[in-house]
Amino acid sequence: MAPKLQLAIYWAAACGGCDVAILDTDEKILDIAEAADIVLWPIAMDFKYEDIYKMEPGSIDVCLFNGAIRTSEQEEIAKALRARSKFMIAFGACAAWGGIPGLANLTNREEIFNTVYQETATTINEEDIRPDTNYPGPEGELHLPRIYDRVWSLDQVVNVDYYVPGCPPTPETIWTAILAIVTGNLPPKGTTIAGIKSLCDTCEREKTEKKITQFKRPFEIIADPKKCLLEQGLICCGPVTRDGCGHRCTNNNMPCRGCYGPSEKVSDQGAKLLNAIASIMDVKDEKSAQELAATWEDPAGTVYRFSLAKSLIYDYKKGGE
Amino acid sequence: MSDHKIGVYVCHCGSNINGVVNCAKVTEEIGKLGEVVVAKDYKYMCSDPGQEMIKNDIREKGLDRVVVAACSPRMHEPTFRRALEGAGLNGYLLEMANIREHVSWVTKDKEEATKKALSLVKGAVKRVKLHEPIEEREVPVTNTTLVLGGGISGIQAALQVAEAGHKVYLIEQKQYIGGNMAKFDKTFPTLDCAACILTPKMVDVGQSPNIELYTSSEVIKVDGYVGNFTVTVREKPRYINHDKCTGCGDCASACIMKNRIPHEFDEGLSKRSAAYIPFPQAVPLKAVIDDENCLLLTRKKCTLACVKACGAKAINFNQHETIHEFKVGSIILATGFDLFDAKRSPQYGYGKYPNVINGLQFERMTNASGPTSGHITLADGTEPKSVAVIHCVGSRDENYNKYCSRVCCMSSVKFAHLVKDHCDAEVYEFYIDMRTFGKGYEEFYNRVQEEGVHFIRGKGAEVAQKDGRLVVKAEDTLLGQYREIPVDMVILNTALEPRVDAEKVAQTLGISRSGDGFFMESHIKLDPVTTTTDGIYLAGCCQSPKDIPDSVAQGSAAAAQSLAIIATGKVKISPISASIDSEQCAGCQICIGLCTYRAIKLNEETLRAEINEAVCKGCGTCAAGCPSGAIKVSHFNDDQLLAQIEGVLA
Amino acid sequence: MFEDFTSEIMSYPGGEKITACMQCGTCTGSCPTSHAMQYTPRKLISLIRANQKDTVLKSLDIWKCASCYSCTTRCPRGIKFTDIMYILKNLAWKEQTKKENKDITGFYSAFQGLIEKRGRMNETELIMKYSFQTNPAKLLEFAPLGMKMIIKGRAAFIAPKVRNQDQLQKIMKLAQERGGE
Amino acid sequence: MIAYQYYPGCSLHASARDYDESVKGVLGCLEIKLEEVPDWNCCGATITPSLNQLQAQILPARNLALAAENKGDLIVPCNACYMSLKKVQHNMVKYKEIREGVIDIFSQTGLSLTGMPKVRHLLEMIMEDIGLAKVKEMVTKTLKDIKIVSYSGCQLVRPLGFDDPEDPQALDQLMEALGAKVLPFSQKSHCCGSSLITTQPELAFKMVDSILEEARKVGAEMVVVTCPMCQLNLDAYQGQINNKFNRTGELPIIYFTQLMGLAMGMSKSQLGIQRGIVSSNKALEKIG
Repeated sequence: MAPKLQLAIYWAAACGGCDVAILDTDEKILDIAEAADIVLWPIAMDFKYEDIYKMEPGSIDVCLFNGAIRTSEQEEIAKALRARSKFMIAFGACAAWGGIPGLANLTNREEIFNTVYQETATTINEEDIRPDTNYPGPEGELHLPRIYDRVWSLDQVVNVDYYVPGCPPTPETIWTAILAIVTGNLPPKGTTIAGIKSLCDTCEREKTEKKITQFKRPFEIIADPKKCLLEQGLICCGPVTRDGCGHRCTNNNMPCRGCYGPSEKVSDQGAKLLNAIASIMDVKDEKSAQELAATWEDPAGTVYRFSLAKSLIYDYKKGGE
Repeated sequence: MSDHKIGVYVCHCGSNINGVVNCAKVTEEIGKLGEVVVAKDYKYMCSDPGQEMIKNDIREKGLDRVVVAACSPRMHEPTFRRALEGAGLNGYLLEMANIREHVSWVTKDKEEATKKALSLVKGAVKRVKLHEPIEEREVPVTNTTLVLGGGISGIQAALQVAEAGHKVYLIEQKQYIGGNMAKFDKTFPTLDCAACILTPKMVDVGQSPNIELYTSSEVIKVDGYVGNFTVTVREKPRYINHDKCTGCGDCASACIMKNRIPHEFDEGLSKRSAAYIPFPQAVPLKAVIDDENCLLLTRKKCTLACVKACGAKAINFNQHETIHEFKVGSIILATGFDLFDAKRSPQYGYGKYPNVINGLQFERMTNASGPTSGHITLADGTEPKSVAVIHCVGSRDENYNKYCSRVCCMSSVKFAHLVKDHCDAEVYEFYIDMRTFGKGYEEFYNRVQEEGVHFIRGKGAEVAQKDGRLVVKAEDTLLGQYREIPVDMVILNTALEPRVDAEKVAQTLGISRSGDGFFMESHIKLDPVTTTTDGIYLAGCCQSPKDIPDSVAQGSAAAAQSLAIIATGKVKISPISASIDSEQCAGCQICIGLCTYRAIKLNEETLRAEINEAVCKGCGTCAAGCPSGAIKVSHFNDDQLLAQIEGVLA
Repeated sequence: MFEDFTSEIMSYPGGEKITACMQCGTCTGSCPTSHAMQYTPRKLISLIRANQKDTVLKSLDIWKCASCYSCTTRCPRGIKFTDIMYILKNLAWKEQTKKENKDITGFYSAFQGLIEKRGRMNETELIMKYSFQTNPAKLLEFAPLGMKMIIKGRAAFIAPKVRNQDQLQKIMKLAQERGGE
Repeated sequence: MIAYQYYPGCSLHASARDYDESVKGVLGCLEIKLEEVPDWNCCGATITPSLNQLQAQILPARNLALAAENKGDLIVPCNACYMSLKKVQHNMVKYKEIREGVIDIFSQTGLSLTGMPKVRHLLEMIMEDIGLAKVKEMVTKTLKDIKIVSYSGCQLVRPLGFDDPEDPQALDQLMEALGAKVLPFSQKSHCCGSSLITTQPELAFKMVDSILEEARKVGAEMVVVTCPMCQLNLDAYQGQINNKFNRTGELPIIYFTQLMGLAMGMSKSQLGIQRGIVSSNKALEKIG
């Protein structure tokens, strides 16, 4: 039997759902444990940063990195893991395109701090104290990670070999990825391990020529389970989103939220969807267009729910600071 | 990546570009870029020597890509494409950077302009590397023509095409042809009677074997492209059997709505019945039943006096609208104009004071077969002793239309003459500038001055009523004094405006309108007859206000364009089109509704969208809308555009 | 400072479009007082264009504008002539050519004086002040009307004023200084 | 109850007390609360703009600064004040030098122009917010075809007004809703001469006369106005003007709010109707 796979799992700016998703592979987790030695998994086992720095370059076979990069600490660890891993995998929507934390790019650090440390109704902060990277504590100067002005996807900070999409990736997707790695059946570098075309391709709802006359939010209507959700006024991200999730949302009569990221030929998921929706709005003139558009709650958060950090205007490599 | 050999040519356009942009510097900087093997600037790149320079470089230096930084590609892209082809290179391996309209004409700061020009050229260089050779397509031409609008210019165009032996479909919205000219009495400057010169042409239209006339009809859909249009026309019912109707007018006399409906042809100065003959010289000279006022059609209740009166048994209330479909090679648009509604300028009292009328109403009044049998009369039936003519109502005015309506000065002078001629009243013309630019026009103005008309240089500012008379308030600017001139009648010479349905027509035909709302020509000076859509031509006032001689000339010019296509037998159509990668298409059908040209259909078997490339115009709407990135437009694909942006930002 | 009078007018808000004038006279024809003007609105534009600043600013005609804005709304070239009239009066005030038309401008200074002092207007006081500044005999002309107004309870005798007079006076002074730059 | 801020302007505290009384009466009936802008000052009318452009912005701007940001639109009953306040807002947007000048001066005196309220004429508010249907509902005593001409004056409709500058419609519609017979009138938005009546009466008298003369000729029993300046010129000077031009027939000049109040059942004295120099008694006999 081949030597066991050295596997690292790390968690940056994310909710933790990706880690849970790995556990969600149920009994297959045992197969994973069988096939791999887990050398790093902070959520499940105790590790120190020194443990990482002690590892030799190439000593990790695969690093499943979930979460986006928004602090100096996360960047540092990502770089350290990259240097020691044969394969770096952006695991989940946050690592792949910034995910939900990426929506922070709609504003900036200053604004976020204002909200968090000053403006919320439950905050009392009369001295207006803000997090500082250096703090002269009684035990000496303390250092805290710095929060960046914007959120970065993993591949904007380090080179990434494969992408495993999803918020979180489905157990099937995870298992497919792991199987590919363990068996050595690796696709070309840069591949996203999921479908190629958009979700609509395998969606069985009935599709016709589209016109949106009214925008609806999922709680407002009970959608016809047979008909295309977009045609019913629900913003379904299916047309721009990569296939492979198994239609979990649409099968339950909920519109696709886009967590599998852009399909193969789409460079900017949000812009593409925005364009598509704007094109099928049933309006006569500028005024009625504005009126209809005004009824759409949070368009930016809808079309870029998972991919703002990788939208065309934000997609560039992070330089050194 | 394979290395390209790119030639960059920066045009000075005389001083048009070089006066602002430092062309030498742009050339020098761009020459430093990788893969640019030659960079040159020249005074007139579009001239013969300029083009020769490019051709020689292609041959001698083996260029495989060319960038020309000059004017708008609308102007000279075809010129330079031909130059490339002349040297054996595919014309689409060219990219133009517009450093005239986009830079020198709109930027004052020379340094900024030079910087911007350089950025645009860099973008073009980066982009041209990704260009691919494309072959133009040739398609055969249908040798029929559709003329939309039966006014004087449409009639002229239709007759000329028909005389050349080709079939014409003439579509008119009203129940008769002749347009506005049919309402006139005399025409300037020769004072020919309008009917005398127009009626024979109208009769010719009716009799020509090559002209199929559809009145009460409108175009509802246009599919296809130059040489191969399919036009759908809706013909409204007239409730009269044309084959039987003799135009005798017995139905009109019998109709119980007689003298109750304002007559459009008389601009509301007379009343008609619900069944009526539009006017005595109408072509076709057939009765029509107006479905908005006919009691039977509106209230289902009538004595049917018309049916009883009609000896020819021509009335048929069971008529329905008919849809016709025509295959034509080209379309001539001659939809004419609307008159500015003087009620929009309440200060002139139109609609409030009965003796304030507009120009067309005056025309009807002086027309021998008009509502007053050619007499100029006030509302009380008497003759006016003094008449004011106010120029530029709704024209040359930022509040309404900025343009000059071009015909009003001359028609005002004609009105003055007719007043003098008919009732010898005093006439006061309130004008800003007298514009009498045509052949014989100034002479006519001179003649009318000698007839004793008072020309007051100053725009009529207001019309008031004082002691039962109208008073025109204005400054006599040559005198330098405010004046109030009492008159019996005021004629408001109102602006010619784009027709109220111009936008709808523009959308149906896929053509543009200029800022003033009239249909837009390809080039205001050098191509005033063609539109930016191949195979669609303009004639008459739908392009801009014009008088009869100019409308006729443009009608003939449009006919010549149409005949030229027919004579060649085939047309080149743009090879730029969209294509669908069926591997990527998810069948979501967003694109189908987006295509203005109806070029996309769903393949029912594969459930993938498919584009008919012959119909596709390459507009790119579908590519922008396609959420899965399956649609690409050749020559304008994402990679090319992103490369261009990258170049500009570099 | 300015090349000519036209560019000076154009430098003030509202004066921008003066060079677009096509001398059609719509302004004069629409003006309710132009019949009494030596220099009609159109002519004033001509005079400005001809750089005849002195003639324009000394003219009584600029004080005949009733601010009805008819010329402005009707001008086919979008010239805001009422605003230009205000600019001309401002300049006449600043350059002291107002003295040419003292009888009329006295009213303006009376009004302005009251406002600068108290911030609110009292018609009775205004008329008295105006008359004393120009020709006290005017009071006699106004007297019968004044009596009627008093009887109908439409004349106020207690001079109204704003509470924060310091603030008002300060902003007016600052504006005055700034305008004088 | 809808709340608005109120800028009465100087006249309504003096020569146009009748207007003020009727405004408050009518709006009370309509259950509309008016809160007077604290410590407001004169808008400068047409006088200050004639002398100093920046001062002409400062005066109305101070009122806008004193008005509250979120206590409703600023309602102005006087045409001249309405125009002055609206114009300064317009100028602040359009002209950088004015915007900077005003902000700079205000910053030195603790005034701030953030969140200016929307400026609206009283007639505009009644037409748009209350609406004719509601007005009709409130009519308890129709005006019984009393013949009137409606005279909007200039600055309600020009240059930034809310109605057609040549042929305003709002006042006609409101009067018809009250049951008055509105006669055609070409002088609706002609000028009353405003302050020229003091400085150059020969000019203003002619202007007022042509308004009154046409009103008489079309058979009006009253002239309805929306502005204290128009009212003053047409009412207080009417005797002198009629003498000068040898006219006979006195025409009462009445505020639109006074007619509204009457139609809504209020008494003449509540509405200050007795304060007109030309008595309205005869013209109002019809409606008792």
